[in-house]
Amino acid sequence: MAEFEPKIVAFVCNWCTYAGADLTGTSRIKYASNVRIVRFPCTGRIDYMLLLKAFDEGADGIIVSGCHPNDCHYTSGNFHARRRWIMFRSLCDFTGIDTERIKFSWVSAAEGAKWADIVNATVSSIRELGPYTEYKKVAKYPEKEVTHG
Amino acid sequence: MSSDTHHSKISGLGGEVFEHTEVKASHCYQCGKCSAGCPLSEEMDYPPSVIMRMLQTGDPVLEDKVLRSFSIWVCLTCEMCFARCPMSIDIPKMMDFLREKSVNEKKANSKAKEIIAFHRSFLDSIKYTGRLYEIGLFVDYKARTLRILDDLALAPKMMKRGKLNIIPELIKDRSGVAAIFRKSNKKNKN
Amino acid sequence: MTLGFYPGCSLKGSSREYAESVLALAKAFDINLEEITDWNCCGATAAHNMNKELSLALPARILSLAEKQGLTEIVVPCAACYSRLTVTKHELAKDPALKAVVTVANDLEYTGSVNVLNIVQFLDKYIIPNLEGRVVKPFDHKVACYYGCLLVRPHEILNFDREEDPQSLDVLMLKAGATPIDWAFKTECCGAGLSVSRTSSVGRLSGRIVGDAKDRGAEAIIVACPMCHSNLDMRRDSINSYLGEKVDIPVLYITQAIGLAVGLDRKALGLQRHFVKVTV
Amino acid sequence: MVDLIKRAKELIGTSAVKVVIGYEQGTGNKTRAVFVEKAEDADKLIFDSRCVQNLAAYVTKKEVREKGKMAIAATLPVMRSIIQLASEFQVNDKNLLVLGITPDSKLVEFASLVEVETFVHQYQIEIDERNREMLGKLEKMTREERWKFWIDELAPCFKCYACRAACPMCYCHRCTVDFNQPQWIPVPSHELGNLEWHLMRAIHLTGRCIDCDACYNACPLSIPINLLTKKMLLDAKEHFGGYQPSLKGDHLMSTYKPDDKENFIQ
Amino acid sequence: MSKIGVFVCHCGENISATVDCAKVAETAGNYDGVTFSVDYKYMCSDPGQNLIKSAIKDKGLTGVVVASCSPRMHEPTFRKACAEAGLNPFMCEMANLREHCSWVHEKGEATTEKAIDLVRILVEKVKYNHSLNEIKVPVTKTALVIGGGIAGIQASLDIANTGHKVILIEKDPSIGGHMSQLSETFPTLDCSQCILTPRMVEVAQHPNITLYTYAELESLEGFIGNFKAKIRKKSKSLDEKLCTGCGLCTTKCPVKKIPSEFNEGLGKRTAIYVPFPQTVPNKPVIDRKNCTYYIKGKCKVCEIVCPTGAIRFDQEDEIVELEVGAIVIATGFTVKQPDFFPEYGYGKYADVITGLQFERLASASGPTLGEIRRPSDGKVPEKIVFLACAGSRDPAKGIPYCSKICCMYIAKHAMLYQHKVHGGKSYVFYMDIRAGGKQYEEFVRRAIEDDGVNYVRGRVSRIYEKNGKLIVNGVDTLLNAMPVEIEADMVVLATAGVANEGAEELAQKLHISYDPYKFFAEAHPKLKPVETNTAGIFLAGACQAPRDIPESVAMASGAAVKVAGLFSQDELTREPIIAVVNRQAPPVYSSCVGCFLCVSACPYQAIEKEEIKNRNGEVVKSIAKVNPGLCQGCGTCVAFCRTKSIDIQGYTHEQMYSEVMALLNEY
Repeated sequence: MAEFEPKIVAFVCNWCTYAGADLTGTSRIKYASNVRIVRFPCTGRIDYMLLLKAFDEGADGIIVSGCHPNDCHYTSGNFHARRRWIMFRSLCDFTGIDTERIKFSWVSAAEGAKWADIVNATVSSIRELGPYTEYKKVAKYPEKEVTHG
Repeated sequence: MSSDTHHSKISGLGGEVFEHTEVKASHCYQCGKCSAGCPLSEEMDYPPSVIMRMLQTGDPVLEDKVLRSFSIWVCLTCEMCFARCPMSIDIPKMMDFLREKSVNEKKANSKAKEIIAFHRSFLDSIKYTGRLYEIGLFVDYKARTLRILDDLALAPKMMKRGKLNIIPELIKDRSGVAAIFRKSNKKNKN
Repeated sequence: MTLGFYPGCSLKGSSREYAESVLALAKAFDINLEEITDWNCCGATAAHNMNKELSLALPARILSLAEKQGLTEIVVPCAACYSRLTVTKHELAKDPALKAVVTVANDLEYTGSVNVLNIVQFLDKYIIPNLEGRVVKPFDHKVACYYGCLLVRPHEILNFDREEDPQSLDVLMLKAGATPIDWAFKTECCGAGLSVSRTSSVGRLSGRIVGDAKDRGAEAIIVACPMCHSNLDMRRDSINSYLGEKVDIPVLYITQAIGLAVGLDRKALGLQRHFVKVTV
Repeated sequence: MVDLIKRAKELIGTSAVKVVIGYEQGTGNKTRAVFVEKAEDADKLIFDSRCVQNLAAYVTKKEVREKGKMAIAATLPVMRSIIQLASEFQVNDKNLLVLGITPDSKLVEFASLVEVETFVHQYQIEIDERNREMLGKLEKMTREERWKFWIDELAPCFKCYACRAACPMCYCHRCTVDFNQPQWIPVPSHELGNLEWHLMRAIHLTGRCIDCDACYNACPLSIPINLLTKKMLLDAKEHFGGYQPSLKGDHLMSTYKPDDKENFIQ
Repeated sequence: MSKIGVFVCHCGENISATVDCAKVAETAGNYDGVTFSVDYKYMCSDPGQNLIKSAIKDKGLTGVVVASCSPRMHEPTFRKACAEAGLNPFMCEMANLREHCSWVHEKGEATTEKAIDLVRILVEKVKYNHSLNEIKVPVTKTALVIGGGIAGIQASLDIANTGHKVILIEKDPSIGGHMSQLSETFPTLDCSQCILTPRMVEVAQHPNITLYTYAELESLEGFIGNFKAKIRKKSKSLDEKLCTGCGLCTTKCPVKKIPSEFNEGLGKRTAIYVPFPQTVPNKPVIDRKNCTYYIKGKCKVCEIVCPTGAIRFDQEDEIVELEVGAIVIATGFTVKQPDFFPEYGYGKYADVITGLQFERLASASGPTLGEIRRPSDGKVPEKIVFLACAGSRDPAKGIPYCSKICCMYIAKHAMLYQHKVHGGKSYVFYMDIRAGGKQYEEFVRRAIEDDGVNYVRGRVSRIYEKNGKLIVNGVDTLLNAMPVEIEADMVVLATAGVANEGAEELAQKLHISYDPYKFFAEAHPKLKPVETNTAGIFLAGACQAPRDIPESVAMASGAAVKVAGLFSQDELTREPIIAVVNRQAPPVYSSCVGCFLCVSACPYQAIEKEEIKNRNGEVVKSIAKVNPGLCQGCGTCVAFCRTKSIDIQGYTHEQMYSEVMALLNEY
């Protein structure tokens, strides 16, 4: 069996992090190919249920990223998001969901390099942690689907 | 998730000041209002705002100068600087700390001899009698400083006006008070 | 009616006339001031210079004793003591750890329940309401009310009167029939802390104060602090030599001035103890 | 509670209200909710230490509301729920009269919800020792232990939704679990479905739950799901200085402060 | 069953160099719902677009996925192409194979795998896309400008000159604002009124501008292009049509001792008055608080002397209702008032004055006709002290920010003083000299070098009066904090610029946000400096932060362009990426339970209460309703809704959910 390749889903806002990831591209900065970006208008739109869904559908790690505080295109979407993340994250931790597998970050449209770093860091730390079998078990996911690529 | 998670610790004397008094030297933007209002700044080697600046540099040499300065002893804690500081920096509280430290590290400015002697005599008087015994204080102070002649004129006049007690007032629980001194000094020396 | 009373060291020695006038005035208005038994010195003005913990432990002991004695409100005529006691209450209230340490040092129960009154607050609360009709000899003079440092600062903690150009003493003197003047040195420091150890500074600092009062035609300086008094009164020679002239404006405690207004005996008020003859 | 009965009779007699919601003797040693619509039925009303059910759950129920103006015998938690419901525009002075029962079992009638709010605000929401200990124990566990704990605790849940029915805050006509486009939460009550359902509930109650334990009391399997909401309550306190139901409606989770503090966002 | 077309772009070699585009197209072709898939060198080229168009027509595609570059780059291009081929543009999505894949990963299977995934995600999303129509909002082409200072004047003129109607309201009896009070202006020292008054007259005479002075905003409803404003015209006790502005009433009015607001209390005015000679419009108002008639019930001198009988004692406030399409707020600022500086004796000593008061002293039209004289005794001050940062940069006094304009006007004041009082000595106590601006630094240097103003770096601790002199206790921090004592004749405080009284209430009326100091908040600190976060409402001048004249004018013109741009179209078209609350058949009407948590969450006040009534007009349910004019489509409300009753077009629950599913489930 090949080296474990974690599946990573990134939930990002359109105006900062998505654009930041575009910049990573235009600057030709290379990073791990494990991540798949899902584009949202704003971090304020990101439904915590989607994070849980990502885990049940077999994600090993999740990145959630948006505009830095005060830079939100919609002025306060990210502030609302931050509040929810604070509570959601601690609820996850309290119920034993592995919060190490959810990386929250602020990546602006100018931080192409930072985006690459975030992805690489996440991929390697998830590789350390291994597949999220714990969750997959209760989600009734057969082991074989854990690796790919 | 305390608010301090983002603050890096301040090093050096400035850091110590912050730990003990919550006074942040970095808050000072050198407007000088403290020095302008300080009734004693002209007698100081470094006026308050300059002391703040020296702490900001984090330069050990300057920090040492602060502890050896005369300023910290001339300061009367009249609180004028604090009252008017646009950044609400509690300079008097900081001065208290610096004085304490300067003594503990035996760096007290030689010109401050008398002042410190006075404070010592004062405290001793309390330590042994529980209260301030003014004659005792005078005598003890003069013994410490050999400034026999100062204020010599004053004492008899005071005596005449019944402003001095020949016999010290003693409180009953003197050991209690002495204990306070012991305990607080112990902790203080380390 | 009975209140607690903390005279402090000065009022037992160099400023006993202050104590005398406070007690005389209280008596005249049938207020019984019960002295805190076996009280100790509050440590002003030395302790805080040398040792923070000590500077809190000493006042804490006093407050504990008062609590033990079942006193809920204590009168503290000395501005320095008042400042130390109030600061201590504040510091211990906001820092339980410190409180613990200090109570250990004292091994006495401390809850911080005692209400501390400075002289002005005392007069305001208990004398002034009944003053009307009692003023037999209006203190009909131009007076410079001198507040000094410790009565009004630090405002954050004491929050008494206003920091700049305070009024409380002026108001009291107005009620005693005086004409308070507007002057510039109400809250400038007199140099008390260095009274003994650095007399030169005191001459200058107190000199500027007495000088301004004189220039604006004050006939008396009214104070509420023994340190201020001893500096402005006992140190008058150094002051005069700084001013280069003989200024003989007397310095009265607020309690003495009001005492005179309500017709108390000058001796009972201890006026004879002053260095500068009280001519008013 | 004679004065409660007396007052209920007056209110219905004068038809100031159409129904009084209170407690009556149930089967066994249990008490249950009663809806008094005729003055003579008011004698059924009782109040004692057994009356812990949160009656506020009924004031949003269609069947009850349709009767007309309601009066409710409200203990402290019930009053808290009512204020929260009012801040969410579910009840108001027009359709609800509060007959408060103070912690020392005295009857106080409130002229308006504003008065109820003032009364409620005298008391902080406190989590009892037993549960604090329990929470402490859980926090001391390793993450894996906590995971196991919850999976095991939640495993028996068969989604009877008694918790939802008992909770005054679960008044939504269409709960997220009933939402099927998409099917957010798996219908079968397997481990994952249960976990997600209870996580979702906890999140929806964050900033709204007033810790009445109705959900826990209602659970036929006594699953300690109230620990989840309690945890949220404590976190809200730690991070945002806590919350209290208030008519101002500045809801914890739909507002924010620019300087909200966290230490995990990179 | 959807018929989706997938178009994989090589982008020359940009994508094909590391991604096997053919394989991507081929794999995508096998997904159910995909009826056509192809790869091509340049999808964005005309042939490329034609490929898409013809596929739409020939294959009757119901959805399109273009797998090429970032949607932020070409989404408009391809959506337009789809529209031209008769497919709703919002049925087209883009997979970002270039920026997010080919450019950031090495050539190899994993990269192609990822490309395939990215396409699949979008294919699954498109299955749930709905045809959306751009939102059209009508535009009322009249602008409301609030505040008649230089910013408001500039904005009004600029908008009016583009041919659109403007209504300018000013709370005072005259327009002109603070600028009309100034003497000379830095850095050119040209006379303020000389450059301002022509503009004021222009406003009064402009055919497109309606001017309401002595008027304030009462309330505002509606949204961009469609505001309804209520204006309160305070009674002037005067029939403006009859009044000729002859001024007889003001000369005859017996109440002459009222401190003049225009002269900052240094001059006096009458009860019926015009603030200053060049007042626009040149019509007086009666100050009812001070008018003998209103106090005692008799006098009426003005009525008697008025040659045209224009006085109307019984006149009442009038409420005017206006329909406007855009609003420019230019309400300006104010300065901290007395008792704010007890240590400086401000309010206690007559000769301690504010910068604005000094402007009046220095102004040729001022109470001293431009001579610098002390308010106390009219003596010409031989020594004058200027204090910078009097309140500014002073957190202890609640103002941490820099008021920005003071450094410059102090230099100007000191300069004017030196020009007017020969042999006079002037001192400036400052902390930093902030002279960023064209010709600004040079100006300050001139004050120091040519006019001999003494700049002392340090803050003043206190000021007290002695023998008719003001004793200033300062310090020179550049000389080891040496105490500096100056016996001055006059002291000028550069008092902090602060938000107006009532700025908060105005902001609430307008549904715009404000900062902790009550200055109005711009929509974006860098890129939207004149917009507010309420569409159609713009900011100009010092109501947003302390601003000098050039900045205020620039902002005003900026705001005017925004308004003109808005008015250049009859209808606003906006992307339909907005939130909607679901509606269902009675008796449910909607799954929304009306808890209105979304209302407090919405950054744009775009969500309102909708009351659903039955036939007999009884309210049967209140639910949330999104105002499409205001909603900007952030979706913050969506994530809040417990009943999932509110959803956002283009990023619906189904769309996002299916993306995640598609992403993780192997096919």
